[in-house]
Amino acid sequence: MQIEAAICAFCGCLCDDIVLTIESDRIVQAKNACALGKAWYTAHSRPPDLPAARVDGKSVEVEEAIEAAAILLTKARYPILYGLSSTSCEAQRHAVALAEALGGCIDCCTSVCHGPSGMAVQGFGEPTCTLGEVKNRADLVIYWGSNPAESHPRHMSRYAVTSKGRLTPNGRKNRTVVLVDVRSTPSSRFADLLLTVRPGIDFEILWALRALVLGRKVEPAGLAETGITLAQLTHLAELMKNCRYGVLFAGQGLTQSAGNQMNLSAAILLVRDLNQFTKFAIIPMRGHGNVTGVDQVLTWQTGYPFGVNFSRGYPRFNPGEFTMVDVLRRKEADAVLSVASDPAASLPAEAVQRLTEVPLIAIDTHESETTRLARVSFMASTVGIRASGTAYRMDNVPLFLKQALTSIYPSDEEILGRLLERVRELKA
Amino acid sequence: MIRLALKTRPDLPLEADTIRPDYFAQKTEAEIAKLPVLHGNQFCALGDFFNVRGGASDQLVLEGDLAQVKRIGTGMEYGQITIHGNAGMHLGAGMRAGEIVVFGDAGDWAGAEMCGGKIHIHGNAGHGLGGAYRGSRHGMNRGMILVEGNAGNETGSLMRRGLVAVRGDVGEFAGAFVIAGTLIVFGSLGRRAGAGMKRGTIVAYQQPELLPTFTFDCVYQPLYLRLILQTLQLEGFSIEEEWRTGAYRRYSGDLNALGKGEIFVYDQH
Amino acid sequence: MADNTFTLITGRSGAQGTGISWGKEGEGYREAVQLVELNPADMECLGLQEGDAVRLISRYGATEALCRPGNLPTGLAFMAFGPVANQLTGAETRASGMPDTRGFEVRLEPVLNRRGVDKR
Amino acid sequence: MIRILNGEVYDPINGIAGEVRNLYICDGRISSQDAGGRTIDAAGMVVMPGGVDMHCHIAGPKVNTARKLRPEDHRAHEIAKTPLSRSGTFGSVPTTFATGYRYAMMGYTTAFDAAIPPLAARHAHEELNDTPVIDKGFFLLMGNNEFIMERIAAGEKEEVRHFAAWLLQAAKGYAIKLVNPGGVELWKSRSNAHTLDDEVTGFQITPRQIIQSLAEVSEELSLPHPVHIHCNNLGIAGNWETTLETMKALEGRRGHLTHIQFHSYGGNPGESFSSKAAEMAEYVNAHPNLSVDVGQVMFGDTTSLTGDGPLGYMLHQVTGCKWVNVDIENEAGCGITPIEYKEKNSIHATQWAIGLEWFLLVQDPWRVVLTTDHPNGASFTLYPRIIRLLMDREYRKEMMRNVNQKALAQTTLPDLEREYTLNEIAIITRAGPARLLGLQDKGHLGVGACGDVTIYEKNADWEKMFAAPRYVIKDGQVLIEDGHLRGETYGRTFYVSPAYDPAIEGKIRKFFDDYYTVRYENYPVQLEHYLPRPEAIPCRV
Repeated sequence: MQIEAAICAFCGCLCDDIVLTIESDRIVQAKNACALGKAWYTAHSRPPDLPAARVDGKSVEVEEAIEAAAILLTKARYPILYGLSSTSCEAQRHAVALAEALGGCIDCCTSVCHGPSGMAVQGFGEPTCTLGEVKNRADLVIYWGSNPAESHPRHMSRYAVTSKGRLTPNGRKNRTVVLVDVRSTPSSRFADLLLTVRPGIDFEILWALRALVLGRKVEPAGLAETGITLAQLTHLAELMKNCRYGVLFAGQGLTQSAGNQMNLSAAILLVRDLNQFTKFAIIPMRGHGNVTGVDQVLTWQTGYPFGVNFSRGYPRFNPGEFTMVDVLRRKEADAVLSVASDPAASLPAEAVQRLTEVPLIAIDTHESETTRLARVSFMASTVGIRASGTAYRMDNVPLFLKQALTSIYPSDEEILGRLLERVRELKA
Repeated sequence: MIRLALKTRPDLPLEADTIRPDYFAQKTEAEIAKLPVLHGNQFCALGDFFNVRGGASDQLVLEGDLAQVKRIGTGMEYGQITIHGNAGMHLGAGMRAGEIVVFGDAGDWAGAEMCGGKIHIHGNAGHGLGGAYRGSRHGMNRGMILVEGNAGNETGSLMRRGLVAVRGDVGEFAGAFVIAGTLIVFGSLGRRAGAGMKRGTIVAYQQPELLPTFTFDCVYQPLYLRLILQTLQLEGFSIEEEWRTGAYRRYSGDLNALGKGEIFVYDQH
Repeated sequence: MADNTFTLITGRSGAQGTGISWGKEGEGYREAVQLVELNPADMECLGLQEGDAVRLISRYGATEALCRPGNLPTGLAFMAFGPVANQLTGAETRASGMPDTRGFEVRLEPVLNRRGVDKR
Repeated sequence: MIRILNGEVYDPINGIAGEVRNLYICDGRISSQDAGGRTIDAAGMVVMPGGVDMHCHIAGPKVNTARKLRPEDHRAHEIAKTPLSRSGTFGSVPTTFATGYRYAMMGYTTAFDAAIPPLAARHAHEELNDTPVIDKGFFLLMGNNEFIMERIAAGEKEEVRHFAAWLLQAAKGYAIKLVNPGGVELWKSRSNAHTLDDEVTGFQITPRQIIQSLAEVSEELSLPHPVHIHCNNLGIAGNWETTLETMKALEGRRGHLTHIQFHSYGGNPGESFSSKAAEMAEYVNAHPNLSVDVGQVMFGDTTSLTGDGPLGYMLHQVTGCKWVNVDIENEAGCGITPIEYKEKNSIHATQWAIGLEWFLLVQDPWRVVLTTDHPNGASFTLYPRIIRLLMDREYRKEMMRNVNQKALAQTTLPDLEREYTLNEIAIITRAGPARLLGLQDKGHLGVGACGDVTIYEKNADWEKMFAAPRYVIKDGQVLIEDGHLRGETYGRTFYVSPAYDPAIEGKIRKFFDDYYTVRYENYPVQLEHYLPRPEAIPCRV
């Protein structure tokens, strides 16, 4: 059997042109998918090899695990729900309701990937566009602190570099591509202009670019540490001002380096300034398949995109106070529910330490450091392969992920829905 | 005077925005002990965590390590709080008047978005001191914050009015996007100070690394700085005589913003 | 690199990315997250060959990794995101929620008499 | 089953204006039979159909981006969860739950989001599904759709119609919406449309052609609501001429001109700013094919969020506040920026006065609708205050004393003595919008109508009366009582499903291959998944 126009939910590109070949309930081919997508499709269509639910390492009925998880969570007085970047919006909606019912915190992978972008948007706004405008219009594409060849392998071909559109009928020939990074990566060879900068000085460079774009004086001494000359920057500033439609793709090299939200603030202000002269947009290179969706869901339900606390029965927001790494590092969390994420393998060791000290519940589609560590763990069907649901692309375009194979485990949506129901009963 | 001595250390964050002299002024000891505080996600009584002695006063003394106790004195409108120990996050955030003295460290966002009054921290302050919460148009808007130790990132960010003085070092982005007001740092001023500042003054006593959008103007003796240093001296900050009489290098910026801000760097020569 | 001090950059790599799907026990993933890439000149300076084990020490912790020459400037070290690099990263977020995961100092010490397995 | 006895009933569609009557609700609908059930003694109370907001921004990408943009606007404006309701935050752009509850608390049971880009229709539906109590739907942005512009340029009128029908079906939208026709497309190359006859670069057509084509399509498809137009040049001094041109361009076809207040300015940009409401109201009075909603400005802090990208940029330039712009491929755009309307600001005072002039100068209340273009002019939560301004001349005069006097004096507002009656309020807040939307069982209390009833306790202060109804009944269920939520319910989603020639699909598919980044197959909204309580409103041929 073949499925046309399937959507790969591994990364924020959500490529929706995948052709799946299915034989006896397995995906044997994922045409058009990149290496990351192929691995995702193949790995997630493996037959189940783990029990659907475990408590203290022992296989149990899902219902029993729901009960155990609900009791652990309702007993906690500062629980935190975390992850949610690789699941559906339908599951995320339940997760927010669950955090609310528990009076806990809820945070998503955003806080450790593009949370700084979110904070910068809250400070200064965001001139942006959907990826189709990049395809149709962009004649200048800048990747800053991003290595799309390895993080989003089809980003350049489907959307930003070689793709052809209304005002870019010749694709690559119609565009100038600039890469700014601290090292050479597999993406470097796609660039017309490669700026290798010293680590941790993105703010200074962006700030100097702003000044150049605005025609202000720049003190060359201030650039001494950047690895970049004033002449190089002046050239880039001119490219930016003189393009027809420019797009700056902001990677984690900006959000995770010293300056964090201020780097993104600088990038946004630069793009804002450029709109005095031309059209320019900024798009954060969101990583996980639906990390953009969880920001959306949290925002429409609480007003805030990540780092939300419900201790008082209503949502409050404060990155640094209610965000996962902080709540763990300060040893405040007294129970953790991880959904569709692997904090034990992805957070700094000092934060992971807390996961070993408190009741940990994990819902994921496969075994991970976190599921192994968890008191209660659930195996869930992967959204887009064995479950359906909504996901938002990195440019906030919503898509419906269809189920391709039979469901072997309950979905995150079902597990969270049942957990929510049980928690509400226990709390009543 | 009212004394609150911590008797039970909270094992979760304790939100004590009811610890305010203006709330206590008209209450008896028993009433104060019954005021709600939020422990984790459960409301408890202040008396569950503190021994309360005294009532009907706007003079408060807190004792114990209150590093886990958030929101002490937030929004207060008059009175005085003295803390013998550390204070948690949001100390005096949004306060309008009155005074808070901490003989210990304070957590992040001390004095954030305050619009009057005075905070004197004898230990270190955290990040966002006198700064702005995410999304806000401005941070501190009147009032004074004095820190004897160090302070973290974004000290005085988006400040609109007021004075922040730090005896020790401050982190990155001190005075970022300041609209007006004064920030004095006697230790080392972290990188990117004054980024995006429109107006306002930052004073440094060690040569900082400045952004390329600040330009050197001249060396002179700003009269207004003498007055501020005098004020600080009256507040108990020890001020070297040559700081008052000495010359300062003036840099103006941020050219990416209005460019009417100034960074003064003490010139020993 | 007289004092063996490098700036460590963490990030996505292709093998680490596919490893996320395959589960983190897979050979490919374990290898990918245990590599530290260095400039060849820096390696030579330290007397390191591809596949040699090195100990990395940051202000937050320490770990061991296998080195590999990479196309990056001298003084820089690169590791893929993962549990090995996480031993070096810091959980301090400076009131931002974002931990210290990129662009911090590490000290690098060759581990004597131990070599990782060279795949080829 | 509910019996509402002895209430003073205002049901303008059925010609009832304050008669004391009994009402019965059976199986969620108004019934002629008293089937018993709970009895509400409404003696001395005012009974009206549930309110209908025909133009607000409550869901979808730009609303959510505005929420995300402004944490400072939510802080200290929270609502806590209760056993029956979810928590949320307010400020100018409330969360979905807060939005639904708040409309209900005000006695409104229906609201339409006015501007959804088709590419984000799925998002809008997701949010509407988290918006409790009210029935809802949305208008679909088509005024800058590149497929439509190409077809207009090619003279393929039929194809425009088929495509519009396909798009409404694909998105599960309710009506055709134009926002700055042609201008948003031009903004993508940093330009704008300034007159109806500017050329839209790359398409060799004009805003006039877009307006005429889509007005015609709306009629040909017999959509329940006519073309809904946000004219070119919103907010710009002297724009009244563009607005009048737009009205004339309709050539007698039905058309709804939205937030007309923002389009009624005389003067010259940067020099002068004045009211042209009187002249324009006269035109509307004489042309029964036209209807308007006001988009009243109220003083205070709010967020401007618009599908009109160049307008967003202009406002950002004026205020210096944070700014979001989104260009949406092949279809639309948006602009968002916080804004504070100040009484002493001459432009803001003029805008406030113009809105009130419109209400007081349009003779036929069936063709003028109460809106604030929430949250652009003000939050929908201020509707009760606007009602008081319309009903209470003395209050209005008192408020006029606070505003910039010089600006006020240049409008006709000080001379307008009219006071709205309760019956007229019932028209501009429910009967009129329901009729303009083509909702047959909304906005009235005749037999078979939805059991949406709002019961107010009389109060000399009209604002207080309308802000807190004693009872709000939705589909026959008492949901609000004395300001408290008594039940949990989610309303229906209205959409239309006009027929089209499937031959168009091949052309659309080709267009998707060329210019979109999503596949044709993945574009349409799955009815069964995204509309849990769908109601297709028929297109009457």
